[in-house]
Amino acid sequence: MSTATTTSSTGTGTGSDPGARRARALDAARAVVASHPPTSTPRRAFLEACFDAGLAWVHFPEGLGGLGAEPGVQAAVDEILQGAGGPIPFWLNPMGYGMAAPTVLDHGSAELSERLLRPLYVCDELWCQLFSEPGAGSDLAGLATRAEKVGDEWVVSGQKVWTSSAHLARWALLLARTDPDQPKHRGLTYFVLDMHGPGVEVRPLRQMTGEAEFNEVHLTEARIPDSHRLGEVGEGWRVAMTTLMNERSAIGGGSSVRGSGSIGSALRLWRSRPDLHTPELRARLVELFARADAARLTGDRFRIEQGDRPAGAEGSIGKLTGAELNQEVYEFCLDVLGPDAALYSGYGPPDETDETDETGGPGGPGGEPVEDYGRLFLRSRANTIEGGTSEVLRNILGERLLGLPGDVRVDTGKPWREVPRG
Amino acid sequence: MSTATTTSSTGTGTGSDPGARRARALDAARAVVASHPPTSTPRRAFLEACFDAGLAWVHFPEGLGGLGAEPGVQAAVDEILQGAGGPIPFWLNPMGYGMAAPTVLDHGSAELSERLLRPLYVCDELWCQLFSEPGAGSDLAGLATRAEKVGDEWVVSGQKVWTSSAHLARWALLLARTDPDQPKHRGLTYFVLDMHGPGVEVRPLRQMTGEAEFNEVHLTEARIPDSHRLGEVGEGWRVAMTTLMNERSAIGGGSSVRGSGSIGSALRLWRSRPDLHTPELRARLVELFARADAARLTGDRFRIEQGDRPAGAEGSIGKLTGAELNQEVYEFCLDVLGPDAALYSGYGPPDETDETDETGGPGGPGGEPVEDYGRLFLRSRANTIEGGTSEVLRNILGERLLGLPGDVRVDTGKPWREVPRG
Amino acid sequence: MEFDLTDEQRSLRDLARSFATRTFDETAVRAQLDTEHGFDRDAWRALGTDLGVLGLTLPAALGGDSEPGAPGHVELALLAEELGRTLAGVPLLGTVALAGTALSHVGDDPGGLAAELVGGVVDGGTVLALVATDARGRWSPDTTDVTTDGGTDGGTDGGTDGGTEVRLTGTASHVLDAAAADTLLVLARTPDGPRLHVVRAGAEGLRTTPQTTLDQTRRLALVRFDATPATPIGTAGAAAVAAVAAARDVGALVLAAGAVGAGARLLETSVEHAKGRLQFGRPIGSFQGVKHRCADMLVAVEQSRSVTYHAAWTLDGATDDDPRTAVDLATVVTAAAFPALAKNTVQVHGGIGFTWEHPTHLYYKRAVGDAALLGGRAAAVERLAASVLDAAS
Amino acid sequence: MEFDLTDEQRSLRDLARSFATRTFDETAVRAQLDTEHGFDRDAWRALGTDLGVLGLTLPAALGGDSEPGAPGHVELALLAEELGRTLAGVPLLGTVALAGTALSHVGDDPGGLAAELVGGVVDGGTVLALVATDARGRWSPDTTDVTTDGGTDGGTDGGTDGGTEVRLTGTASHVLDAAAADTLLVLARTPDGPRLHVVRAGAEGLRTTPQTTLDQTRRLALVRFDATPATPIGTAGAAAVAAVAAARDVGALVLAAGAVGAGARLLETSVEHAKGRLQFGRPIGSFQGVKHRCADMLVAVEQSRSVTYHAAWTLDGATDDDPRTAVDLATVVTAAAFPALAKNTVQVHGGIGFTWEHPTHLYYKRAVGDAALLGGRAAAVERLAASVLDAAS
Repeated sequence: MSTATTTSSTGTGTGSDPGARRARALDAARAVVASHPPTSTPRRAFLEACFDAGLAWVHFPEGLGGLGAEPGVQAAVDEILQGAGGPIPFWLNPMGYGMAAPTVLDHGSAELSERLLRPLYVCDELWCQLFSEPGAGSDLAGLATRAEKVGDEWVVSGQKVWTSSAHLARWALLLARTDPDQPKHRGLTYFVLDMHGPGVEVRPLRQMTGEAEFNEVHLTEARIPDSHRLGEVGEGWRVAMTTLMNERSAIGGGSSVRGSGSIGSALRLWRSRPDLHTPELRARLVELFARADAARLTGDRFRIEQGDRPAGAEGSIGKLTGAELNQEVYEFCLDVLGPDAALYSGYGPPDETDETDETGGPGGPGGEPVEDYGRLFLRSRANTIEGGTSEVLRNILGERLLGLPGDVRVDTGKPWREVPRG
Repeated sequence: MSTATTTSSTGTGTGSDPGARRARALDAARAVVASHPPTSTPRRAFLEACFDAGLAWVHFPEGLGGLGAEPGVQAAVDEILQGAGGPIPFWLNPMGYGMAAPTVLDHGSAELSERLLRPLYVCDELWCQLFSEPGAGSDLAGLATRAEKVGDEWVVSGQKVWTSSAHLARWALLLARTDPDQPKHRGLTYFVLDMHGPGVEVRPLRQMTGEAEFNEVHLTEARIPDSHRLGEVGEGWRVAMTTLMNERSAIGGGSSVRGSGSIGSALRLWRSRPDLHTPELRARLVELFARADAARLTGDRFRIEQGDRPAGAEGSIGKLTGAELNQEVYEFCLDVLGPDAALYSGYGPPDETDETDETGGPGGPGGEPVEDYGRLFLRSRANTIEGGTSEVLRNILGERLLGLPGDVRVDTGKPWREVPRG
Repeated sequence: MEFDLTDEQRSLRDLARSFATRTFDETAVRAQLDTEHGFDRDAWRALGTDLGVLGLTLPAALGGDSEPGAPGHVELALLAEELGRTLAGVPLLGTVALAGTALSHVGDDPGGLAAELVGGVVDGGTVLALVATDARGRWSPDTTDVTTDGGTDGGTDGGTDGGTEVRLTGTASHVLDAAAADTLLVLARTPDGPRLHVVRAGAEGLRTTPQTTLDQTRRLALVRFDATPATPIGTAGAAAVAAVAAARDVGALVLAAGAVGAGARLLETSVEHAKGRLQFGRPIGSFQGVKHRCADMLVAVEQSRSVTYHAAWTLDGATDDDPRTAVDLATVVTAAAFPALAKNTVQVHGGIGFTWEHPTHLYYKRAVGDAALLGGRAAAVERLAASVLDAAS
Repeated sequence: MEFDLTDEQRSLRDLARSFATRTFDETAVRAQLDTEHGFDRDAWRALGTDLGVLGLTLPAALGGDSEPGAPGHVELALLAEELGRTLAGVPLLGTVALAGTALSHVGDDPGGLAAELVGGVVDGGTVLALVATDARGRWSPDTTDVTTDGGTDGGTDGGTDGGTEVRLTGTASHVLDAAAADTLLVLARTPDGPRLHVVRAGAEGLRTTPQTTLDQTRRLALVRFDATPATPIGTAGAAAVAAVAAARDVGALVLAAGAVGAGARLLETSVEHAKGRLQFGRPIGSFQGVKHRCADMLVAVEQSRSVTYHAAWTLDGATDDDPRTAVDLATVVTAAAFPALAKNTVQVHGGIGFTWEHPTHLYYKRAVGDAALLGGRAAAVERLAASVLDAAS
């Protein structure tokens, strides 16, 4: 499962029993909150204290941000840290915290973990993900970015797209093709790319909202030391799947607070504008509310039923329904606004520094409401595409959860270079 | 296009110009109405007079129910005949009038047309269609009923299903496999089967409404003279496609009267039960009305734009939208009825003589309203399956009208007997 | 913790599934379609005496198993889900959820009538019907068309004298299991407001006329009272209305849970068919047109289950949510999902799914029939809207 | 006969398509996004003088081409459809359909003002704006927030004295093309009821403030009048309200027809992409998930076209239907279909369809913006319901 030098990420750290490890983690959290009150401590110092106390990812090994506890303990730790006013690390460095960290730990060398995890957690170094390409969207495994081994380095050329935060990131998770003569899934390898190295060019990608929340990344003979490879050569797909499953689960997990997310945005609009109420709109809103709450409760239920087991394809249910619901909710908001739906807050020039919630839902990193309905409406249009199109997700549900047969494939077993692309 | 002995069905009969042929047909219709006033003439005598005057299908040759006029003239003739109170022949013998007659004329011998068309039109002999099989629904061309040539006869065995009026019909249009070693479309042949012959067993097929509107037909070494073959051996699929296109066009053509069909049924319910009105139901009904009217006007527009050209895949739009609309309209009706939606008019014992509108819409042959909402509701469930499932129809629209590529096929070119079935 | 089933709850679910699967295979279910009352008294008795699961939500004080610390709604939902899977012919909804809950809320029971009736329910010996619809079948406890004799001209004996016989006159339609019931629990208007009354089957002036139902697995009847002797039970007025509303909530939970079980079964049937049915030389489930439909069905089942369990846990007091809101949410979601699941099952099956011989129509009719009971989805939507949209917040 | 285009109508359509395709390729359309008024005056003039298609529905008596026997709404719809295909930047909606139609209905025109304005419209030299929204942008001719001086304290000079200058005060928001217009046609409250007034651009006390629109191809502005000189036109009261309602009908026809053209173009783009884009080694259009979506788009386009043409033929008096009902039907269908077509186009294209560089967002925003104009779809639904459901029948 992991390379020879890797420490396992499952919590078996200290030899003590799970209860003791849990108690120890909670004590550590209380101690950090006492010694570094988050409301009066600079964010970086607070995060350093958390990392050094093993509270970054409690199931990681000691010294690498963890305590070797069970993954389920994290929720209780976060409750203490965030309850005292600490930040939500995921939102500070989403690709880093949720995806890069476990992948580096599980598939990289111990040295690499040592080098990367602390700066990642304390946000000295942000992360991005270089997966999608103009020619490889739903068919991610068909990607064409080429990595060739030259001596102890990999030389990488190609174009990536839909990269959030590429202009801010120091490191990227990169999936590249190392053997075009293998069938597509088998010729891929997973790397950590230094975004500040030569041959890496980031261009903002303007979207229909007028903003440039994503980037294109052009790689021209960019170089990666072999020590920054995650997993074996040709094993990139398997490594990436773990990562993606975590992403979908994060997007689709939803909130357990009733009336948060896009439906909360609609409810606030509804309550603030009684002059716009009609029976038809009221009927639509309550149906949307019911769907949102059903999705919320389903997320809660899956989380509880899942317990400490790794996220499965169930996460796709939340992603699928959340995306479609978001769109309908913001359509509803525009219908409520009536003539004002024709107005917009401004397309302006492309703003490279803009950062919004990945899900298109309202709420920045701190959860504060952003009630720009026109923009949220336009932004939601991507929800059924990003992080897996709804078509792909329905295939996943049908095939992985229900066991239905796959689509008839024309590319199975064919060397990648012989499969038509375009 | 037709067998050697066939008279073409396009109107070039008398050598006169189209205007003269039209005038002659209208004169003939007025004369029949005068000599055989439909309100006081027995139906059979009236139909005989029409047939003999060439008014059955005006574009058919003289002597076979036609006058060699343009097909478009039929509408004007029907207006005269039906305006005076004459019956609507299509509803008296739907498979016969709309499908068997043109197929027999185009693909059968002159003798066969002589034998079959007049009894068909005057309803001495009803017709049914033996196409679908338990193992061949959407994939009609995969059918397994086998016809083998023995001397000058074909010996047919197999099972057909979803046959309307099989228990009343004298003749059937039959599609059977004559060469299992050919790819599926190329091994089929089209026949006229005598339903009164040996080896033909009709069993009622009870449906969820409690009625048995359809039948299963079991064929056990039934015999068909080769002279009852329509088209060449192995050409059955091509012949059948013409027939099916006519069927879908007939189902999907819809009515050009605003507020007829299922939406009319809903409007009557609405008007008769003001006590059940709510704003939500009103909003739903007007949306349904708009969809129904859009479908109606689309049918009208296609008919007019099509003119005398043969029906194309456009007919599938009407079938698709009409079927889905019917279902939603009757769901609406049940929602209007509230607690009474839980009641039913009775499942009774299977009633073999029951006959209802093929489309599941209200209105018997004469168009009289049948406002049994529970039954209409249940019946409408089949609308998206019968005459082409909505999935098949969307494929047809995508592939034939939009030119999108076909589904990936695993059976192309394979001998039928090697293709998995089940 | 919400959604975290205890081992006991899992065992109960397994027991219920095993019972339902064994007792109500398709042949047994179909056999009930042609019986007078549409359900199986022996199975009912077995649920009560052998399995002992009919008192889950009925108060221990009246002979049931429900205690303040273990109210039993999660257990009831699990039972109803498993019985719903097979369309098991038993009067759980009418007898336990509706009449049983109403009896649990009557309060003072000096004559021991409630305890007597609940006792009969718990051992599966008794079938009850709650009469709370009006003459047109509308679930409307405030406007019942049944009155006590004397009507509105006022009696002077107050409203709490359990045991004094009165006479009922009037009509109620669409009454679940009324023809089969041994005892009817009737909401009637009295000079002191609405009040529950106990009427014995066969009582003088009582006429029950079975109605033909779309869903043959649940029977409704028109009930006419003509100076029918009845025993008042519980207090009149708001308390009686609240008892009936509580009954409706538990009834709605049972409907929702039944929808979850039935919906899950429909999904299984559809997936099985989509895997095994070949057209164009391949399983139809390999076409996205079918596959994506099944995926949507999966979503519908899972969301139905979530809101239903949430309603159960909330009725048990284990969440911060308002119980009625949680139940209405469950109704709103499941009363849309269940018919959609049944429709999609027909569509995935094609023509065979439209036949009488195939079981799908039984589920479809159950879905449609259920949606018309207890005020229907529309009333739940309206209450939910009032609760979450109209309330200040 | 309805739906049977004459050769002349076909020629007009071909002419319009050729003009729109030539003049408004994507570069030209995008160039307009950054201009002050969002459209191209030269193209407008060309439509008037070179193509001669701006007077199709304007009465011959005022210098247009519309005659009782040939009212021209079918032709206008065909023109609007072709201009809609390319999102052509021309003020057809505001100048011809709204202001032009209102001018055509003012009745008596003793001062020749209507004829003068229509003449300018017909040759493409003039841009007009009809001001019939209130201060919050609602299309509400009955409650305009603009009044003549004297307000409601009553004048004695009657309501038909065209030519006498008055002063207007008040605010109207979301006024189409108000910033670009040479002349505003303003519905204002007078002592005799609502009445139309002519206000020249640059008039004293007139302030137009451009609003930032979601759809950058149609510009709206906030218009403030502060004792602004204006010339009354037409009679006050019901006639003026009827003129504005007629304008709304023709405006809605133009919106619907534009939706048909734009929707057809979106379908073409989607089909093209679905044929050419390969994923998993095959065109994505070979997956039913994409193919069936395209099929539904086809249905939406064809039904949109049917209801729109029907509205046009009905406005021309060629059907038995009620014109306003036919127009409302067209709005109800197209104002749902057009946004759906745009959404589906984004989805079929995947990420690229979400980018600024791809043209789809321009269509999407047009669809959304159009749905908010002229009272929006909701008002049309309400009128349609009143017409077909509430009317005795």
